[in-house]
Amino acid sequence: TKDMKIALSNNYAGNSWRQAMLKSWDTVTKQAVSDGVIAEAPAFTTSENQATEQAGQIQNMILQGYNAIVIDAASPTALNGAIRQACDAGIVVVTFDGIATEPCAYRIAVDFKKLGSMQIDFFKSRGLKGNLLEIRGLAGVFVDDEIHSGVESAVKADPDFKIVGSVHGNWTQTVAQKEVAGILPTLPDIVAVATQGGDGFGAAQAFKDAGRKEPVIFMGNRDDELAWWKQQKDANGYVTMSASIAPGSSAFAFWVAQKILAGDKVPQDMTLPITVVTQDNLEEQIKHTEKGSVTNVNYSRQDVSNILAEGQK
Amino acid sequence: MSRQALFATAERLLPAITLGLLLAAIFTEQPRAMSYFGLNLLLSLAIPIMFATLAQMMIIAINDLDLSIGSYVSLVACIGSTLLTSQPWLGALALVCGIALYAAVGALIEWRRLPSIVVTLGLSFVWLGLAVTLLPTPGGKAPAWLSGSMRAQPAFAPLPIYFAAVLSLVGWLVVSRSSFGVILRGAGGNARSVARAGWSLLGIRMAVYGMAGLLGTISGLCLLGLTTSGDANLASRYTLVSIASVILGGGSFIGGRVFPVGAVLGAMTLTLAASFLTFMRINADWQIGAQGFILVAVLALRAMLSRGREAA
Amino acid sequence: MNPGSLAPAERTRPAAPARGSEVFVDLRGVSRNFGAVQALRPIDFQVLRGECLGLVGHNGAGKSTLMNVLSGTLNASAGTITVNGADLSGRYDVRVAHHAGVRCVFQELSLCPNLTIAENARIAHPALRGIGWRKRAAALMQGALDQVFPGHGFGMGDVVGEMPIGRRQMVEIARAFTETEDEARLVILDEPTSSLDQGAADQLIAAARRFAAGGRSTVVISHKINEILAVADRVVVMKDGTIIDDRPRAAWTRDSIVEAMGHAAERIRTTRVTTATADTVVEVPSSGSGSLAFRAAKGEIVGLAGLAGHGQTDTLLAIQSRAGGAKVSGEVALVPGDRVVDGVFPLWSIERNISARWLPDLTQGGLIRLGSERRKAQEWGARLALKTPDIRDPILSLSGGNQQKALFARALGSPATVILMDDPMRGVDIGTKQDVYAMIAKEADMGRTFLWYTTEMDELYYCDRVYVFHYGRIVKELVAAEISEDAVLRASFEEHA
Amino acid sequence: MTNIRNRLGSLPWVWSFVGAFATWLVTLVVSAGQGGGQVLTAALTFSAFTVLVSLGQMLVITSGPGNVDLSIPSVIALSSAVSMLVMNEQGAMIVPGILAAVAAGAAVGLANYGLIRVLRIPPIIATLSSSLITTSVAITIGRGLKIKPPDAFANLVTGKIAGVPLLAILALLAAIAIAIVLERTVYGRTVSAIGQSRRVARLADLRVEWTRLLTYVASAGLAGLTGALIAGFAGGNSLDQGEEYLLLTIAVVVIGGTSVAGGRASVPGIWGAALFMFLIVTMLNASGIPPGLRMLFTGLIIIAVIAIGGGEKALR
Ligand SMILES: Nc1ncnc2c1ncn2[C@@H]1O[C@H](COP(=O)(O)OP(=O)(O)OP(=O)(O)O)[C@@H](O)[C@H]1O
Ligand SMILES: Nc1ncnc2c1ncn2[C@@H]1O[C@H](COP(=O)(O)OP(=O)(O)OP(=O)(O)O)[C@@H](O)[C@H]1O
Ligand SMILES: [Mg+2]
Ligand SMILES: [Mg+2]
Repeated sequence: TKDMKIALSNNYAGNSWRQAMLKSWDTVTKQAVSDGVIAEAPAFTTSENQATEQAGQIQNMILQGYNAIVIDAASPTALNGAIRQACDAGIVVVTFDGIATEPCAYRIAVDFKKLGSMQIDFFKSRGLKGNLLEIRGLAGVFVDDEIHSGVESAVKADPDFKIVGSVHGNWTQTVAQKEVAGILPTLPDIVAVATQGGDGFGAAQAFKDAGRKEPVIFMGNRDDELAWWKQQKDANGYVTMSASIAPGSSAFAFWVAQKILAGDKVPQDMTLPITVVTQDNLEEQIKHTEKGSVTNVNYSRQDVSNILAEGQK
Repeated sequence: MSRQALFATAERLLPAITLGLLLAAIFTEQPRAMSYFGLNLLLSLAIPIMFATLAQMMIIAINDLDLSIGSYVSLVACIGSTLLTSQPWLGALALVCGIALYAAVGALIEWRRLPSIVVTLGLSFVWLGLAVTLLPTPGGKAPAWLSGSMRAQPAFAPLPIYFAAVLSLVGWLVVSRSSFGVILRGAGGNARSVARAGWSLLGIRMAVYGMAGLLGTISGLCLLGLTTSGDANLASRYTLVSIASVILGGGSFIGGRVFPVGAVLGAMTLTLAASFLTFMRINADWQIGAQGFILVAVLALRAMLSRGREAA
Repeated sequence: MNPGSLAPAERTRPAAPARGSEVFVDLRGVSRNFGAVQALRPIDFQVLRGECLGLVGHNGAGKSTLMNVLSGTLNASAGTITVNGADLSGRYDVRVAHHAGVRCVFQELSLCPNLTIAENARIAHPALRGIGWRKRAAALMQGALDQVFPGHGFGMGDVVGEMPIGRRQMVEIARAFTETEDEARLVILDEPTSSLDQGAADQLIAAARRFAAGGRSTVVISHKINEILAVADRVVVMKDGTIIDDRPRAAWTRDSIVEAMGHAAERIRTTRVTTATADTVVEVPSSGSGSLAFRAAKGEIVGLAGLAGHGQTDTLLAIQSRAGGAKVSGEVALVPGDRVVDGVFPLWSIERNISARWLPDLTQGGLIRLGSERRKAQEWGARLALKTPDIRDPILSLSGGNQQKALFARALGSPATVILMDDPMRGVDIGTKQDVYAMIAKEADMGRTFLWYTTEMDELYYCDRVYVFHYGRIVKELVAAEISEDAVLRASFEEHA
Repeated sequence: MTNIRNRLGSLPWVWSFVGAFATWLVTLVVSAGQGGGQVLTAALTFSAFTVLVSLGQMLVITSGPGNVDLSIPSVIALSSAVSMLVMNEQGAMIVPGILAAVAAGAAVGLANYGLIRVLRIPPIIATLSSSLITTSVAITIGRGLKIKPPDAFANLVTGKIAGVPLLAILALLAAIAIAIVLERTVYGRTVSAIGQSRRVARLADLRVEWTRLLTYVASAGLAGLTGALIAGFAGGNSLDQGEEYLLLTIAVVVIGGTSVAGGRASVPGIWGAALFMFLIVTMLNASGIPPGLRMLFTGLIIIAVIAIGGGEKALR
C-alpha cells in the first residue's frame, strides 16, 4: 500500500478530545509515511460542526482520488448519501467514534449503550442507592441518545436508583458546570452523577460552589477530571471510575483502513474497547496523560491485529 | 464604456466572477473535477443552500433577519424522514403547518413591531425542539421518490446546474421584475411610503415569511433527498451560510437591496469555498482559519472594485 | 394619465378663480391631538372643485397634520370627513382616500430610495400589475414628468436614492398627478418647492394651475408667500391648530398674509453693510477648466447660487471634510437642509439633537455636563422660538420647520467660526426666517463666516458675495452690488465653454 | 393606566426583569420552594459572564443596523488560552495574564474593524471570518491543552462576599460604567448617533470612524477579559468555552431592550435578560420535561416575553 492515500474526514476540532485525536492521527500517519507504509494521509477538519459540510468534504475527497477515507462522522445517517457515492467510486470507507449506518462503510464502534449502563453498574457495585443526576450531551445527537438510553434502561431495571434531574452539558465543561449549578439548588440529595465525558469536572465544580458534598461523579478521560479525582482520592479517599473512548481510535481506524487496502479481511463491524480508569490504575494513567489533554491509547498496527483477532473469537 | 461604468459592471458581475475564479482554481488543482460527475459532486449540496439562501433573501429584503432558517430546514428534513415516509398525508400536513407558522410569525413581528432577530432566534429553539421531539436520534428514511429525484442525472448538465438556472430565473422574475417584487423591495426601502400608498405591511410581511417558509421547506426536502435521512442538527449552519450568501451576492441588510441571481451564485460560491480547502493542503490547525481567509479574499475583491469605481 | 387632467398651458391666470362652488372635500369639526399637544383644534375645512387652495401658517400651525388627516395617513381624533358628497368618516384611510381621488405629496419625501422612478409609480398604483406593467408604469411617469416639468431629463430606470433631494421631490410631485383606474381629483402638495429651484417651482405652479383649470383641485402649502399668491385661488391661514383667516386671492396681499400669520410685516430689504475682513478663512482651488476658485473671508456671508443640485452641496461637504484641496482655518459646522437624510437623529430628543455638535465643549473631565447641556439647548430653543412643550420630547414630534430650527441651533450654538448652510431654510416659516436672517447678520458682524447655499433668490440679497454654480463648476462671482435675480439666472443658463 | 403603559413602554428593559422574576417564581413552584436563594446565586454568577460579553455586543449592535460581533466565542477561546499560558499557574502573573487576554481580544477587535473599514466587508461576515481565523490561532497557541489557573486567581473569581459572587459585583460595576459612558461621554453619544445614521453623525462632526473602531475593540476586549475569567472560574482554558455566547449575547442584548436597528442601548436590560435566559433553562431543567420540549418552551417563552414587551415604538 505504499503508493496509496488515506484521508481523515473530521467534523470538529474545538475540544481537547478532538485535538488529541488529530494528534494521534498525525503521529501515527507521519511514522507510517516515513516508513513507506503509505504515500500520504492528510487530515481535514470542517470549519463548522455540521453533517452537510462534512458530506461536501467527503465528496471532494472522492474527487481527489483517495483510496480510503476515514471518517469521524457528524451524524450516523446524514453522511450516508456521500459515503454511498464514495463506495460506488471504489473507495474504502472506515468510520470510527461517530460511526455511519451506511452498510458499505466499515464501523469501529464503541458500545455507547454500555458506556451508559456500566455507570449504573458501578454505582451499584459501590453500594450506592438513591437519587441520580444525569448530565447529557448535545440534544439530537446520536451519541447522547445512546449513552442516555443505556443509563435510562439500567436505572429502570434497578429500583434502587432514581434520576431526579437531567441537564444537557453539551460535553463542554463550562456548560455542564452552568447547567448543574442552575438545577442543583432545586434538587434533593444526590448520591451519584452519571455523565458522558468532558463534563465530570464541571459537575464537581458546581457541587463545590453550591457548598454541597460531592457525590460519586462518573468521570470521563479529561486530564482535569482525573486530576480532580486524584486530589479527592488523596484528600478523603474518594472513589469513582472513568470510562471513555480513546482519541487514539483515529490511529486504530487508520490501521484498519490500511489493512483493508492491503487486502486483509476485516469485519464490517468492529468494536473498540472502552478505555477504563479505575481507582487502582489512576496514578498510572495520569502519568501517561499529557497535561491538559486526555487519556489516550496509541494503537499500533499489531494492537489492531490483536484486537481484531480477539473480536473474531 | 467609461471606467466608472466598467467598474460598476464588474461589481454587478462579481458573484459570477468569484464563482468562476473558485471553479478555475479547483479545476487546476484537480482536473478530475471538471466533469459531469465532478461538478455534480462539487455542487449537489449547494442545492438546498440555494433555497435556504433565497428564503433568507426574502426576509432580508424587508430589513428583517431570519436566525431560524437553519433549524427550520433541519425540522423539515426530520418531518420528511419520519412522517412523510410513514404517513404521507400527515407529513404533508405538517409541512403546510410549518409554512403557516412562518407566516404567522411574520404577522406577529409586524403586529407587535418586534425585532425579527430575537423572534426568529426564539423560533429556532422552537423548530429544534420539535425536531428533537420528532427524531431524538438521527435516522429515519427519506421517501424513495425524494432521494430518487435528487439522484437524477439529467442530460447535458448535472442537476445542480439546472437548479441554479431555474432558481435564478424564477427569483429574478419574482423579486426583481414582478409588480409584487416591487412592493416587497419597496417595503424594505421605505416601509412608511409603502404603507402610505395603502399597502398592508401586515400582508406583505405575512407573504414574505410564508414564502420564506415555503423555500425553507423545499430546501429541507432537497437536503433530505441528498442525505437520505434526517437529523435534528442537520442544517443549523444554514442560518449563517444563507446570510453570508445573500451578502456575497451583492445584497445589503437594509434598504431592500437584494439580488436573487447574486444570492444563488453566492450560495454556490460558499459551497465551493469550503471544498476548495480540501483541495489545498493546509496544516490541520489552520484549516478553519483558511475558510476565514477565503471569505475575506472574496469580499475584498468587491471592495477593490467599488474603490475603483469611486476613484474613476 | 388622463390627458384632460393637465390641460394645455394657460399663460395668464384665470380671472374667475373657482369653477363653480361645488364642494369636493368637506371636513367638519376635525381635531387631532398627540398626547397633550393639540395639533388641530376642531376645524372646518373645505376644498372646492376646480380650486387651487393656498394654505399658510407658522411652523407647527398644524398644516401637515390637517393634510395627513385629509389624505388618510392620520386618523382624526374627532369630526366628519365628506369627500365628493359621500360621508366617509369612521372608515377613512389611505386606500379610501386614494380611491376617492385624494393624493398627497408629503412634506418629508416618501419615495422608496432603492427603487427606480417607474417602480415607485407602481407603489402608488395597485392597478399597475400583470404583464407589461413596467412599460405602463414608465409611460405613466414619463407622461406626468413631461407635463409638470418639461425638459426634466429623467430616465424612468433611474434609481431614486441616487438623485439629489430636489430631483426626488420632482419625481414625487409628478407621481401624485399620475392616474390609473383611480383618478386624481385632489392633489395635496405639502411644501412642494422647498427643495426646488426657481425654474422647477415655476413649472409646478403652472402645472397646478392647469390642473385646477381642468376641474380638479389642489392644496398647496408653502412658506414662500409669493408662490402662494401666484398659484392660489383662495388662501387659508392657520395658526396654532385653527383656521384664523380664509379669503379669496384677490383679498390678500403679501403683507396681509404675513400679518395674518402673526408676524410683523417684512422689513424693507436693505443691502447689507459687509463685515468681511481681509483674512481668508476658506479656500477651495478651482476644480478645473473654466471654474473659479472659491474663497471666503472672516465675517463674510458668501452665497452659493445656481440651479438646484449643480455642485453647491458637494462643495460645502468638501469644505467640511477638507477634501478636494479645500483649506479652512477654524472649526466648521454645517446646517443641513435635507433633514431626514442629513440632519436629524430620529431616536433622540430635541435637546440631544441640538447638542450633538457641542459635545466636546460640554465635556469636563471626560464627562458631559448634563446641566449645561440642557440650559444651553433651552437657551437656543428659545432664541429660535422652537415650538415645543418640552425640549426633552422626541425630535420627530416637531413640525418640519421646527426640526430645521433645531439644526440651526446645533450649528450656531457650536464654537465653529465657519458655518456651512445647505439650503437650510427649507420649510422654515417667514417669521423665523427673518429672525434667523437677523441672527446670521449679527453673527457675521461678530466675525463668523457663512457659506450659504440657497434655492431662494431672495436670500441671496443677504450675502456679501455670490458664486454661481453650473454643472459642478463655479461660473460666475457676483459682489453685493451685482447680485440680482437676473444676473444669477443669466449666469446659470449661459452656455459655458 | 395608559400612562403606566407608556412609562413602561419607554423602559423596554423592564420586561426582561419581569420575565426573569416570573421564571424564578415558577422554578420555586416546580421545586416546591426549595433552593430559591441558591438558584439566584448561581444565576448571578453565570449571568456575570453573559453580562460582560453582552455589554460589548450591545455597543456593537447599537452602532448601527447590521452591526454585530460574531467573533466573541473565538475571542473567548483565544484569550482564555492566552491568559492561562501567561499566568502559567503562578500567582504573580495574574495581572499580566488578564492584560494579555484583554490585549488579545482587542487585537481581534482591531482586525474586525480593519476588515469592515478597509475591505468594506459587512460586519456580520467580517466578524464571522475573523472568528474562523481566531479559532485557528487559538488552536495553534493552546494546542487544545488545558492549563490550570493559579489558585489565587481561581479563588478570586469563585469568591463571594456575603453570598454575592465577586464576579457579579464586577459585572455590575462594568454595567454601571458602560451606562455612564453611553450617557455622559462623547464616545457614548457618538455610538448612539452613528447607530441612527452614520451620515448625519459625520455631518455633525462626530468622530464616526474612531468611534466604530473603539466599539469593535471594546467588544472584543470585553470578550477577552471574560475569556480569562471563565478560564479561572472553570479551572482552565478550553477551546469550546465561548461557543454558547454566539447567539446568547445577541438574544440578551435585544431582549434587554436595545434596538437591533441601532441607536438605542439599554444597559439594565442586559442584566435582566441575562438572568432571564439563565433562569429559563434552570426552570425547564427543574421541571424535568424531555429535552425536545425544553427547547420548544425556551423558544416560546423568549418569543412571548419579547411580544408582550412590544418592540420598537412607531416613530412619527
Ligand atoms: N407625531 C407627532 N407627535 C407629537 N406631536 C406632533 C406629531 N406630529 C405633529 N405634532 C405636533 O403637532 C403640531 C402641528 O404640526 P404640523 O406638522 O402639522 O405643523 P405644520 O403646520 O405642518 O408646520 P411646518 O410648517 O413646520 O411643517 C406641532 O406642534 C407638532 O409638534
Ligand atoms: N465626507 C463625507 N461627508 C458627508 N457624507 C459622507 C462623507 N463620506 C461618506 N458620506 C456618507 O456617509 C455614509 C457612510 O459612508 P461611508 O463611506 O463612511 O461608509 P462606508 O465605510 O463606505 O460603509 P460601507 O462599507 O458599509 O459602505 C454614506 O451615506 C456616504 O454617502
Ligand atoms: Mg408641515
Ligand atoms: Mg465608505
